[in-house]
Amino acid sequence: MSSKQLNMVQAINSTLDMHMKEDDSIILLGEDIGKDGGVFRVTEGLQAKYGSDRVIDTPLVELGIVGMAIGMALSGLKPVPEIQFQDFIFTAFDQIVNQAAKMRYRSGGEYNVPMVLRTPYGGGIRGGLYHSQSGEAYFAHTAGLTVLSPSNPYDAKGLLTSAMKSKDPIIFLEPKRLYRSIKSDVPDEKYSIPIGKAALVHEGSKMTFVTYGSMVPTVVNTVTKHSIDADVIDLRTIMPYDGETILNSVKKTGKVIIVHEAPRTLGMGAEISAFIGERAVDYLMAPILRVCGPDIPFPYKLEEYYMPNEGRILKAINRVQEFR
Amino acid sequence: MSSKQLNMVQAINSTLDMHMKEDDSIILLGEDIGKDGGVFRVTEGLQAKYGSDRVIDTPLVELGIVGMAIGMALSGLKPVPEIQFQDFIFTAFDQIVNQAAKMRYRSGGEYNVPMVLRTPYGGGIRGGLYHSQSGEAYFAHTAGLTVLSPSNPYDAKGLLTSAMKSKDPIIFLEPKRLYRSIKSDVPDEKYSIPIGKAALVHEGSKMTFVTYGSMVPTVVNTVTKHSIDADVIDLRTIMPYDGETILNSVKKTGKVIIVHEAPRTLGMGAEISAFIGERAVDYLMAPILRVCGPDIPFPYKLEEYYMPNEGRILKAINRVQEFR
Amino acid sequence: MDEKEMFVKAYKAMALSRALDRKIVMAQRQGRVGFYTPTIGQEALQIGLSMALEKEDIVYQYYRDVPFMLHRGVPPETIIDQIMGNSSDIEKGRQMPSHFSSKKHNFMSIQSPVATNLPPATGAAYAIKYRKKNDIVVTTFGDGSTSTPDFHAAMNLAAVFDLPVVFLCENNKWAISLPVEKQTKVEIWKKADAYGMRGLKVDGNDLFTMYETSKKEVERVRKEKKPVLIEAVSYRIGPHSTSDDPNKYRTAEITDGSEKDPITIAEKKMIEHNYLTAEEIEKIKSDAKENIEKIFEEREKLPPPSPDTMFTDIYEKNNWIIDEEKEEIL
Amino acid sequence: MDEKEMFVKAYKAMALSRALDRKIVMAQRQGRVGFYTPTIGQEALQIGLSMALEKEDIVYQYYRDVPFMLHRGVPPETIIDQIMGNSSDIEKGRQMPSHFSSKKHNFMSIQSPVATNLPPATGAAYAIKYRKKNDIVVTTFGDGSTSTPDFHAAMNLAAVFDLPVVFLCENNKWAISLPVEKQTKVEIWKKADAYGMRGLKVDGNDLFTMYETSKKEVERVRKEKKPVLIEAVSYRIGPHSTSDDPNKYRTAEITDGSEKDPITIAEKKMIEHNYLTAEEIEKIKSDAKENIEKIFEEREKLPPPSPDTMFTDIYEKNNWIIDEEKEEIL
Ligand SMILES: Cc1ncc(C[n+]2csc(CCOP(=O)(O)OP(=O)(O)O)c2C)c(N)n1
Ligand SMILES: Cc1ncc(C[n+]2csc(CCOP(=O)(O)OP(=O)(O)O)c2C)c(N)n1
Ligand SMILES: [Mg+2]
Ligand SMILES: [Mg+2]
Repeated sequence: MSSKQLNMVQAINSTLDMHMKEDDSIILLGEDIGKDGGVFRVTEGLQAKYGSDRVIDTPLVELGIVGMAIGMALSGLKPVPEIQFQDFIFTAFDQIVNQAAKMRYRSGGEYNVPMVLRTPYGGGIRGGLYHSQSGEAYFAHTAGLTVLSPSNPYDAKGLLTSAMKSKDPIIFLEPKRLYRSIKSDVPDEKYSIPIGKAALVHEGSKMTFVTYGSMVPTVVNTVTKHSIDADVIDLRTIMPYDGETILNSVKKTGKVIIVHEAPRTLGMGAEISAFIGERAVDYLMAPILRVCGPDIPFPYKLEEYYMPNEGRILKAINRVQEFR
Repeated sequence: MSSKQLNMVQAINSTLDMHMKEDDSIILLGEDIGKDGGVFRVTEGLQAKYGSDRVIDTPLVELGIVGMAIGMALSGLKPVPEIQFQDFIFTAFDQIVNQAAKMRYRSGGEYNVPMVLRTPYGGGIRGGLYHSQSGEAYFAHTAGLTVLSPSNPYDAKGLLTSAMKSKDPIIFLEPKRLYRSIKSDVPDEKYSIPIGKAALVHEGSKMTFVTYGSMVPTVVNTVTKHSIDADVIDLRTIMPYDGETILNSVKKTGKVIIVHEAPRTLGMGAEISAFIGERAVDYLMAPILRVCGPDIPFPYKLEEYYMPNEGRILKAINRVQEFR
Repeated sequence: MDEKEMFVKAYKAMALSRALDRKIVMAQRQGRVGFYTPTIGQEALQIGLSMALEKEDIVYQYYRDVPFMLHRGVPPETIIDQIMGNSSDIEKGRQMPSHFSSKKHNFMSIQSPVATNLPPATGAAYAIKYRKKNDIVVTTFGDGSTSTPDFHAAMNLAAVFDLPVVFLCENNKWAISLPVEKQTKVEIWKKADAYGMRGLKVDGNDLFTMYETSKKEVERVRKEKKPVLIEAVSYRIGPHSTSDDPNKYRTAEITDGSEKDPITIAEKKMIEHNYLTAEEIEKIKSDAKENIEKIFEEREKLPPPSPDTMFTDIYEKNNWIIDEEKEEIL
Repeated sequence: MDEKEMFVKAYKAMALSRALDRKIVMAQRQGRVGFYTPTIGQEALQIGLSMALEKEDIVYQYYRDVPFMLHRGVPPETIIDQIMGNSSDIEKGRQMPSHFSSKKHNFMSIQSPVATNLPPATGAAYAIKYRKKNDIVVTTFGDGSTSTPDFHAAMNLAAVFDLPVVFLCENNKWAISLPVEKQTKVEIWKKADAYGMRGLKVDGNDLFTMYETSKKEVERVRKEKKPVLIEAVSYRIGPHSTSDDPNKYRTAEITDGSEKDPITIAEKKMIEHNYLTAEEIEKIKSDAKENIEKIFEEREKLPPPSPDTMFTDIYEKNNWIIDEEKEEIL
């Protein structure tokens, strides 16, 4: 089996390419994705290869991009809309929440919306308030949506392949901070990572980390560097999250730290914590801690204070270790 | 002190009237709020009294209603936009999340948006998918917003009065199910209920209910009817929620049930539960339970199955009672 | 089908939908129906356009399009089942009345947020063009809907990408309580100019005019693969919905409705063209009424959907969260 | 101020903003600045309009309006402080470069989501009208921004409520990589028709024309309390931003920039009108360059904001959640 060392941009690009080659119902649409190849170069070369009918440079209207994609999906195509930055998705929020997410239900199952909405999210590029947001909770709170986020190039390919097979709308969140910062060995052939299954990316017995997306390397590096005897769970699928894997680990370790970039209040950490508080309260040997972005807009100059880092994770480790 | 028996529609109407009389910077705007008096009659009579310059019938554009209100607020007026149903707010979501909520921060404090956005929310009128949503979590997850929801006419007046004094954007969620179903004694004069303070609407020692809005009467009635020895906390302010009152009660009772209509996953119950799991885990004598709307769109015909009711609350009570 | 047959069919659909409308409004007053948005006054413009369409054409309709649906072959039973939200409802009783769906007839599923059906309509048209098919897409909406973000997005996309879409604005002069003059300062058909799209106005109360215009426009859209905005001028004779009280905001501009009523106008012309006699017309009307009565009584007896239907169709397959919630609730 | 003084002031602002633009672009290449959206080519249209405004008029500007701000009296220090995000930045280093704010000069705070400044501009105009004041509101945006929902909402509201708003579309022909011909099928000024608003096109590269037109239009808006859409035609000479590589999507339509460069055009006219000599022009340019160099070196030395500034201004007063998070983080 041949494979290549790819970064996440390359992995997503080649995965899109692979699927488009096989299936002419796949249509990419978004701002600057064609000639320009996307502001992060994720779609580079695809318009040249598949034509401007299949890789569409759209006018500046997120609502239209998503709305149009919904109609394509309802008519048998497989649209892959891109929102240039997740921060700009809110002008299309009604189409996502009230149309795409509710179409199958409201039509009694007559209609469904197989669309893969891709968008870069999170901090790490000094983008300030409007090029750094992590809005996964808005989507995960919306019944009818499936929310994925890879933490490495290998998973990006596998998750995107699952997304392409889905018959329902997928919100595919790409942690832009990891676009080029890590490489992994990505097999040339097709493979998929099942939706709804987390990965145990580090094994241990004393505590459980639950994280995803951009924070996975941060957590794993911290745990490795300080030889922490911990499970690290990479959710991969944010919604529906893998309750079983979380529960198995928590029952083993009794201690939980949840790490994400999104604001703490009503971020995914809230749901994971509540999930544990509902079914494993008698296994808990420490408070369930959340290490998250604070509940403030994302600042430009001081962004390193915003995103969870080694120091803050260590503080949380110390706090749960003190408990017994 | 004179007072009147009012329902919530009357209480809000008379509170708006009271403030408008005193302060000519208050401007109401929205669809059908003027001549028609609002589809729920909340603004009835106000256009006749204050003119169509102060009670504005707008074109059909939520994004414009909110956006225009933001500009009014920035120019020294006190706008009170109405969104006819909270379900329709998503077309204005970017203006709320990216503009109103972030204005003070992004301008370094130069600008702020004192606006009170009113909107009816929740089920109970057989409104189906698009006239029944409870979207409070979307707003509570957004730094910069303050989210209020009264559970009775008295609180409606007191909270609205606090909202009118706020220098920041308020999302004022009116549980439409309670608009006319309950009355309370509402004093004629002005009074305010502080933002961020919950009410203990039923006192007990064996378990703690945390709830708000439309579910308050349901929980209180269940607890009273079955003589449950429970604290019932009515949040009143959803964001920032009153952590202290919750914590005091939980430390006393050791058992918690959170009740709301909004979908369970990442609903306010998740945050409250996580909050408790973080700071009172050693007081807990039972799992933290959530009795919520399910993670599905809101159905029309079967709506009574969607909203938490006595039966489901009793089941939760039994579950926590079994634990010791 | 010759012209005569075609118009007779159209007239029958008008009569049927008027009978259905009357019945539902009455049933709502009697507490037998939860809610409804009357379609009275908008029959001619919908059916006139419908006459010009092919079966394969796709319609992204809105909540006031019962006449359109009936004419295009959706059985009254389907309409009533949706209104009742009963166990036979295609949508499984999930949506409020007036939010229909019928894939079989290429009608899409109706949402409440107004005009949000327009951007998806452009996507459907894109798919048609991409697949080199000959179908067109029709999307309908009211005058108030022209103020929405979705209208703007869809109009521009359809124009920029040369998509085969008929935008039918059913200008009934009101958006709940707001008269169209306060909605916008220009005539609606002129808005097409802002997008480089063809736009025109037509008397939506006259079935014959509406059909002639639609036929020409539909042909053009089909051939040239370019969109058009048709403003069909009409009047909302009834209230906005059964929850609405128009006395709050408008005086009775139409005294008895007979003057502008599209059915009255159609009847005159049907007789003029010798398509129908006055007796035949009376018969069609009374048949329609009887038919609707019968169907309504019948469908009213159907039970509501069983509670477990509430927990399907959120996704292709339920996730564990929904399964768990279902178990807790049922 | 007489005409000459006025134009000299305008020309000086053009020269200053060009010098600043060059400096920041260079500094970005050297890694001394994080990001920037060059304004080269759009000086005349912004300053021409600015010349026609009063101090009290309110501007809802967008990210490419540095010349506008400089002309209206915002010191280059303020601009550079924002770009550096230093401890003197009004916005406390919170926003990306190019997202300015200056209440003192009646400039609002700039957001990234394009055109979302437009609906608030209508609200500001409403406040003016409600308070019976004589000010007007200007809001600026690019050609790409005309496709957004916010453009549509704001245009219709301004028209319907007769609000004193100048909508200035800075048509630089590109929205990142999309040429304006693919953004929309019509000329932008014609979009005003869809709202019953006055619309016009003007050569945005000519300071003198731009001023004449603006003066007339601003007067009309102020007097009649009715909005106008001005399409100022120009060209984005530089890249979209310092992160953008235009070679990916456009060939060099402007060979050396000298032909359409608004500064070159202004200089010719300044000399023709005997407002400035060639020597004076050179002096203004070299002074501007020197001035900017000096200021930049100076401001670059300022420290970043202290970390605790990150935790203020979310609300008038922090709630307990933010206080707690602050403590955990700092
Ligand atoms: C986005 C949105 N805002 C508000 C409403 C509430 N509402 C329902 S219908 C309607 C008026 C629509 O008027 P128009 O488009 O003219 O259609 P008509 O009902 O007259 O046929 C309004 C305001 C809605 N459904 N969606
Ligand atoms: C809602 C939104 N979508 C996308 C972007 C990304 N973006 C930034 S500027 C820009 C192009 C804007 O073009 P135009 O309006 O013509 O202004 P110009 O930059 O040419 O001055 C885009 C797509 C954004 N900022 N906001
Ligand atoms: Mg109408
Ligand atoms: Mg441009």
